[in-house]
Amino acid sequence: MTTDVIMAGFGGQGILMIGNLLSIAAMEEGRHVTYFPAYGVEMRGGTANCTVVLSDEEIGSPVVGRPRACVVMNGPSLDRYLPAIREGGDLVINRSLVDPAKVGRKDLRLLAIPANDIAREVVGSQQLASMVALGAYVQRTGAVRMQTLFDCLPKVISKKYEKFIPLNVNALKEGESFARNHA
Amino acid sequence: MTTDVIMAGFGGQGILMIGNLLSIAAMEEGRHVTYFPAYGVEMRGGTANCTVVLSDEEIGSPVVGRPRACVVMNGPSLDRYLPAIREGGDLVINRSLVDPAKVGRKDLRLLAIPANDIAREVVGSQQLASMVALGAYVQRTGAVRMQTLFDCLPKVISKKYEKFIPLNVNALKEGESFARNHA
Amino acid sequence: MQEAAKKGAAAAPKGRIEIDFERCKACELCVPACPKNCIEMGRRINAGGFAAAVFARPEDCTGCAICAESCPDVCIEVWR
Amino acid sequence: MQEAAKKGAAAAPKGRIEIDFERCKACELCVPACPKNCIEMGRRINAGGFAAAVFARPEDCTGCAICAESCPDVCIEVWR
Amino acid sequence: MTDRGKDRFTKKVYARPKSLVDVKSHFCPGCHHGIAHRILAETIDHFGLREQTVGVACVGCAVFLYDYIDVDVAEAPHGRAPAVATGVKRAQPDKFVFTYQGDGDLAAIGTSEVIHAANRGENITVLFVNNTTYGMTGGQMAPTTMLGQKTSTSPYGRDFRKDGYPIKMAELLATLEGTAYSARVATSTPAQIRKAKEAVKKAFEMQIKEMGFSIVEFLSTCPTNWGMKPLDAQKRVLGEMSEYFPLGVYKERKQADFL
Amino acid sequence: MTDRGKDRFTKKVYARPKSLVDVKSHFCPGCHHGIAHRILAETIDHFGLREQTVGVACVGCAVFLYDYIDVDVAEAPHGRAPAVATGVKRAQPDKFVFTYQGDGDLAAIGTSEVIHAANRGENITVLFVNNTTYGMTGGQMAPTTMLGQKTSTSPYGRDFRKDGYPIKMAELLATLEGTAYSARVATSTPAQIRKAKEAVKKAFEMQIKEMGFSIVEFLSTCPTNWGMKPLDAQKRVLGEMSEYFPLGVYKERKQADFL
Amino acid sequence: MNVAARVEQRVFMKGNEAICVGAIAAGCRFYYGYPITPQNDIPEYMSAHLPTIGGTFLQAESEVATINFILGTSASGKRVMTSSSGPGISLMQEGLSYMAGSELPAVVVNISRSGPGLGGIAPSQGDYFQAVKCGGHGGYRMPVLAPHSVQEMYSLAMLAFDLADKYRNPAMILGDAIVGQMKEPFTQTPYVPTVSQEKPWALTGCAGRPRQHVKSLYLKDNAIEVHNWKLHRKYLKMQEEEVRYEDYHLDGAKIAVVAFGTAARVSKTAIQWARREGIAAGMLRPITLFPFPGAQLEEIAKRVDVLLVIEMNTGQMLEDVKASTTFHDKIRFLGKPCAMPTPEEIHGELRKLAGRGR
Amino acid sequence: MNVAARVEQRVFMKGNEAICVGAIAAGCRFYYGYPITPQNDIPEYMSAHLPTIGGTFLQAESEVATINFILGTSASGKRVMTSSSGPGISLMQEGLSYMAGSELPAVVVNISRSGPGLGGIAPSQGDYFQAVKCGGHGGYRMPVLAPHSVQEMYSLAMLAFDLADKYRNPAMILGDAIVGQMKEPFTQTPYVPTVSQEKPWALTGCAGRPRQHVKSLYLKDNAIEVHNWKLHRKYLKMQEEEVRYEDYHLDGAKIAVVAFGTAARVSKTAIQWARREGIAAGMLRPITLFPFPGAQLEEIAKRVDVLLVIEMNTGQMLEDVKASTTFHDKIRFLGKPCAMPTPEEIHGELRKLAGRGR
Ligand SMILES: Cc1ncc(C[n+]2csc(CCOP(=O)(O)OP(=O)(O)O)c2C)c(N)n1
Ligand SMILES: Cc1ncc(C[n+]2csc(CCOP(=O)(O)OP(=O)(O)O)c2C)c(N)n1
Ligand code: SF4
Ligand code: SF4
Ligand code: SF4
Ligand code: SF4
Ligand code: SF4
Ligand code: SF4
Ligand SMILES: [Mg+2]
Ligand SMILES: [Mg+2]
Repeated sequence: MTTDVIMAGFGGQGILMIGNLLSIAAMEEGRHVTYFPAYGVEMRGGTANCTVVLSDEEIGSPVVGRPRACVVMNGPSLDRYLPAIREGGDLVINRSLVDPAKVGRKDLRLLAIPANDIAREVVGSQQLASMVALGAYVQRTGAVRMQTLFDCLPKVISKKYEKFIPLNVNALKEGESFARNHA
Repeated sequence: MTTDVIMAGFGGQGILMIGNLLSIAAMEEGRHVTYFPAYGVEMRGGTANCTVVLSDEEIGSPVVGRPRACVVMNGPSLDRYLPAIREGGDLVINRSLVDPAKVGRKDLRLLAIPANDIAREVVGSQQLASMVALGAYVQRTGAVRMQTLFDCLPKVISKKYEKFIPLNVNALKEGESFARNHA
Repeated sequence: MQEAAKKGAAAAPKGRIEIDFERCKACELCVPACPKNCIEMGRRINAGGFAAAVFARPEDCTGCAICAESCPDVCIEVWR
Repeated sequence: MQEAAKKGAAAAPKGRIEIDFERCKACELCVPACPKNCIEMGRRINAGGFAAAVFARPEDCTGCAICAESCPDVCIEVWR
Repeated sequence: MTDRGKDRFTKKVYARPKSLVDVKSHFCPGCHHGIAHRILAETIDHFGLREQTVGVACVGCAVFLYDYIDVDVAEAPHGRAPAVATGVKRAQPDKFVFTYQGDGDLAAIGTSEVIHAANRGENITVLFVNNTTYGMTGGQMAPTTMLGQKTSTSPYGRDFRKDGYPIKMAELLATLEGTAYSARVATSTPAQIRKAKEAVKKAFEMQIKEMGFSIVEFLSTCPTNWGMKPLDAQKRVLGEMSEYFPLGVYKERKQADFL
Repeated sequence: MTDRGKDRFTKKVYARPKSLVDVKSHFCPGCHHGIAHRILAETIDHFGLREQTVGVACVGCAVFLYDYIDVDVAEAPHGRAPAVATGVKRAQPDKFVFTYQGDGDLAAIGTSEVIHAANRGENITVLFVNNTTYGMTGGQMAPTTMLGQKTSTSPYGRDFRKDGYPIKMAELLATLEGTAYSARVATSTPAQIRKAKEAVKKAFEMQIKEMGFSIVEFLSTCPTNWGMKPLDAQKRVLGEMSEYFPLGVYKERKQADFL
Repeated sequence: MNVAARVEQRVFMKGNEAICVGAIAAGCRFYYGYPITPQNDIPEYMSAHLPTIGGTFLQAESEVATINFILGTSASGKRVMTSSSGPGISLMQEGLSYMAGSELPAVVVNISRSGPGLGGIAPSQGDYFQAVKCGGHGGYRMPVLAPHSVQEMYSLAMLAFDLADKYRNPAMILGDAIVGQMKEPFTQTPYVPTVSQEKPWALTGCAGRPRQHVKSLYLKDNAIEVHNWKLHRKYLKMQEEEVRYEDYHLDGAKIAVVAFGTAARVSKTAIQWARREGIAAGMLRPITLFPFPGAQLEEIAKRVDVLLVIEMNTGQMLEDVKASTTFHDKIRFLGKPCAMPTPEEIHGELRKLAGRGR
Repeated sequence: MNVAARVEQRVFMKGNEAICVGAIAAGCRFYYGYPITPQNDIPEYMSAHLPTIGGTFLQAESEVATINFILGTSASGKRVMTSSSGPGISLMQEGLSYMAGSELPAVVVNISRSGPGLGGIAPSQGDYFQAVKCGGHGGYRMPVLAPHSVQEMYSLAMLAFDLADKYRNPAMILGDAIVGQMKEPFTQTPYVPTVSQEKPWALTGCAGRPRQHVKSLYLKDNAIEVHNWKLHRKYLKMQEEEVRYEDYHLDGAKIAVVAFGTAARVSKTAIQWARREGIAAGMLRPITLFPFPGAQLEEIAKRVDVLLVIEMNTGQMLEDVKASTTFHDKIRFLGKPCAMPTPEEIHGELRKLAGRGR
């Protein structure tokens, strides 16, 4: 089984962090995985995105022209990636910042999750919106096991911020349960 | 007919000047000619040399490994070029500075001319030793016509030194007559 | 706002600025630059993701253009 | 020469130099360098084509080594 | 704001300079490159030079100069803008020729080119934006990085025993005979911005009067790579940066006949 | 000279320095490169550094350094000796590392490398031989060529309006924080030669004491390309050259702790 | 070793960082460089890690200075590395030629980007000629290694140091933005040296031995000709001993893709797809671009119907393929300058060549 | 025109100077350069002559600066030239890549010498790869002209300017120390322009038109890919329209020498000698090294028994010969790195190949 996802949003939303987490989880599950971040001269504080490919076989391209799924955390990213998603693919959008009405495409499996709101109001930290979205994405696609994500958190969170691990677990869980409830 | 000559001596002896003169004369006689000077990092005030090839056909190499003739104006140049001269070739040495006893090779057509002495005592200018040697070489080999050499002098002597042309003609003639007398 | 409008009516503003909402990158440099403290950071987020600056106290504006001179993104136009 | 020798005999030289004939490039720098004017340019030409300097007036030499210090080709050795 | 108010004020006292193309910039929030660009455009307008100007862009965050300044522009390889400008000026001495360069560009890889352009008294104008780091490539140490400053390639802070000292280009270039004008300015307060404009005008004048090489060094900010809010970045300029890199005019030729 | 005389003097008061290989040099008659080489060798001997030294040769008439100085030597690309020396010194801080460079090498193509080595306070020593021309390649104009000087590429004489000014490297490098020692000397009189030796010693000491970058600029001659007799070339050094390039010590760090 | 243990050792890293890990494992303690996208992770990693293990990181003022720092440290007998991308590598050409001429080892990494000129930072294989034909003057050669995974970024870094020392010659790793910027798990296999690192030629001060020098100038008589033949013999030896390539499903293949680095990586997916459809596709993946696996290519050319050369440029390795085989009529080319081919494109091409409808 | 008149027009000059005469005839009024043996006659000639005709000679502080002066003057729409040799040409590689990427014309002369590194000043053809494969990054190409006589130093200089302008691309003249330093008579044929020199793209200030720029950065979307294909089409056009070569006694030849520049020059003598002995030898002399006369070579390869490639290096053009023909088994190589082959050597080789005793 091979799947892939592009995750995109503003810089600072933690996009690269969730891409890393997903990748490491897949690795821990013994699978092949590649992670490819945007790099270079784009304006800082502008946009950030990464591509993760998961597979049971050796992976060819770590870059994907037509992704099977997208996690979209802000408006500009929707404009950019919406047309690219494969027919019938998964699209998770952050409804707190992205207007679901703009999606248009009817062939996609859309999940509009108010990630910022959940993060702020339920989890207790606006910073964790992306983590919420990742939880939702993973519930949707079964890309990895939730438990593996939890287990891998220490590998992407530096010692200094260790104490926030439980909060991150919560964020993942909230995203997961939102997705389950909006299947 | 193709012939070639290497001319060599101390820097300042006018080696390149006689090479040029010979070449231009050949050109004026409608023949093919190439002239190749030593260039680059050798010590200034050290040695100077050039190779002239004259032919009725298109000339290949302007550089010659085994010259048909050499005009040698100083000691070190004899050491360097003596072994290279083709069997039976022509060697003109400046006896004022080069000891004929050092030539050794019996197969060569040697002409030992006291070029400095002739230049100083007969022509009246030590500077013209090379011109004397050129006159001797040309007489020996018939590489070009003497008259052409005379005619071409203005092309190698700058306007400023025009007045010395007659002196140069004399030097060539003295060399020629020495060679004729020592055939 | 109403209060501000009143105040403005009292001491008539000498100038006016306009901040380009979409171009503003919310760097905040104009805020302390204004000697009259007319500018504040807003809440509304533009397409670039920035909560742009707003002309919060127009009534005090002198049209001195210092804000405009300070804006690295040339978002501010000034009238007098 | 004879005269010089006599003079040398009179005021005994304090030093002596040797000029490497083959290495000398006849640049003449040592000539004015010698405070005692002991060195002159020679006539004999070495293999390099140079008319090397010669220790012409040994009788005046003080062995001060200034000539040696001035020679770019390190041709001069000095004894005292 | 009421509509009434809007109508009352009809005289535009501040508008985008004519030579500044009306597009959004790619610079990060609070980056002073934007201010330097605007001053440049204003000065081109001031002297009416737009149609006689050839600019030379560097490689760095300011590489897109040609998208912003409405003049002919050549893109130089990293650090070589003064050499490219030399080629332009020698071919077209009647054109106004400037370069716009960052500190990595001018003070590191381009050291030789700027020094020799200055030494030749090349009649060009250099705007030099010193933000103590390589902005475009992600905040590496530059020759102008302050002692102790942490960057992505000096993670333990710049150490003079290993990396040497922040180099003072305005001072260095002022020592060269061919330099007609060398000044250091900043753009962190309205007053500084005014002075910066004056300096740029002076630099332009030097070229117009054929006095030789002119340079204005801007102490600038890189909030993104300094990891600072724009306002804090400005404070850094006002504080430690201008302490080490003193603002001022280091050379100003008075007479056209400069020898 | 009598044989008797020969025997009388047994103390050799001047002999070839130990570190100077006993071969004939390729330099032209009267070229002061020979004097600089000898001073270098004497100073290596003086400090007993022969076996702990790595030299870096430039490209220029002094490229054959390794044939003359009896130490390990690396050959650098033209102008890059200070960069090569940096690589050597960083790898072997316990070695004595020097470069020997001409003015084309150091003040033209190698400008950036020498400035940044100085600015880093790189603990190396540079001997810089300024003969106002590219000797090895046949006497072209160098950045140090004097105004009005005719060379093979300035056949009408160097003109400041076109070619700029002779660059003063000793002064320029002295302005950099990382420079511990910068001096200009000449070797045209016995007194100057003595002073030159002192300066080279000082420069060596700086490195030995880990004070940072040290440089000694030699005003030298190139009789061949100047088209002058050696003695006239010396006079040129004593005259117009040292007028424009004043001899002296431009910087001398006093304390080892240099900040 | 059981699977669990193997999984344990896998680390998840950027290709750029894996090079650093490999270099450090191979004993590299000196790194000099100058920033340029997309390889900045390398100097950043080295600046953080080398000082903690007694190594030296120094940022140079330019790539010209960099390669000469490298020259100096290499001449001192130390393992040393630099990295850059297109424009910076161009500036190193003179220095590389000097190092080859002076027979100095070092590892130079090119994480290439788009060109020519400033170009862009999109991945590209446009620097093939520069790397493989050697862009400096004088016609020297160097081993060029082309990793196609993070694992190879690690392992080929170690190999590069050994090759450099074995031949006293610079060795190049030619990556691209993709393989440099991507992360994937890799196994940190231990470094097993294959050459002695003794360097009696190094300039360490002439205590107890005659002075020696490192130089590339050979002026006397025909010394430079002799030197050139000596170097040439080294290059011939590389061709005999160092050819490395991957045979990917070539057994029975009728279509052989020839591709390296990222282009090869992407091709693997397309070949998997094609194989599933019964298309006999395979790939010869040169791992060493110099020495080029020309003899292997000629062998394969005999057996297949088509050699499909795929490059992220407009055709450079293509010339080496032509020079290696006389089956020019079997050669096809798919070029994607400054852009990655997709598996779909390559798959489409394979189908077409196999006579299948698209 | 009678013979006397023709002789009248012949001038006796160094090859290096003939290039200058050709350049000036072609309207070149800007020259920048940095000294290096064996091409110093070029800057020396230009510094003496350009100022007298309103032109500009400027000596740069380095070759890196030089190529960027060139870039600026070319961007200004002027014909401009530089010259150097190996090490200096290496330092120009970044700038050349920028010029190719920015589509700027200029003429760059390499009077090559021995390498690698400082090498020596003996003549060599070791820079073939650098010139023909282009040593800078990004895979651009440029016309490379290989004169073998002073006459061609003159005429190819003029041609180089036209090619540069026709393609908005740098053009290179690859000479060597021999053809640069030797003097021989040549005829100063008049310059007849083959292209318009109008340059509407030049940066002359934007009076009366929108601003324009000269750049090589293409960041957005796939702009750099599009740009690369555009450049590639230019290179294809060069290959279609610009191939130049000399057919020297190929008619009926059984042995075809393939050589350029000085190696070809020397070969002519050997071929004359061989012909006199009834050996059917001839030569294909590429005048353009890029575009390479590959199609012509393949034609000849069909007819002859042997292709004898002769180069003053250890085998570089040899690879282009192999890539151009499928008759690999007919190829033989005679290499003289950093040294000229003598007519005797080549003659001996021809005799051997013809089955004659030596
Ligand atoms: C030869 C070369 N080396 C390196 C780079 C990569 N590079 C691009 S911009 C830049 C530095 C920019 O820093 P600076 O000049 O200070 O400008 P800033 O972005 O800070 O304004 C570098 C190193 C390049 N393009 N070319
Ligand atoms: C990159 C490069 N450019 C040019 C040269 C040619 N070159 C050799 S020596 C030299 C100049 C030497 O002049 P200088 O440094 O002043 O030394 P000098 O011979 O005068 O002592 C030059 C330009 C070269 N070898 N390499
Ligand atoms: S114009 Fe002056 S007073 Fe008005 S907002 Fe701007 S800075 Fe404030
Ligand atoms: S200075 Fe400009 S960009 Fe910054 S907050 Fe104010 S208006 Fe917005
Ligand atoms: S040692 Fe002194 S006195 Fe004697 S020759 Fe030399 S300089 Fe003259
Ligand atoms: S200084 Fe030396 S080389 Fe010169 S003349 Fe005197 S001894 Fe000879
Ligand atoms: S990276 Fe720094 S210099 Fe570049 S635009 Fe952003 S803030 Fe400005
Ligand atoms: S050319 Fe000049 S610098 Fe070189 S050795 Fe001769 S005199 Fe000395
Ligand atoms: Mg910067
Ligand atoms: Mg010099």
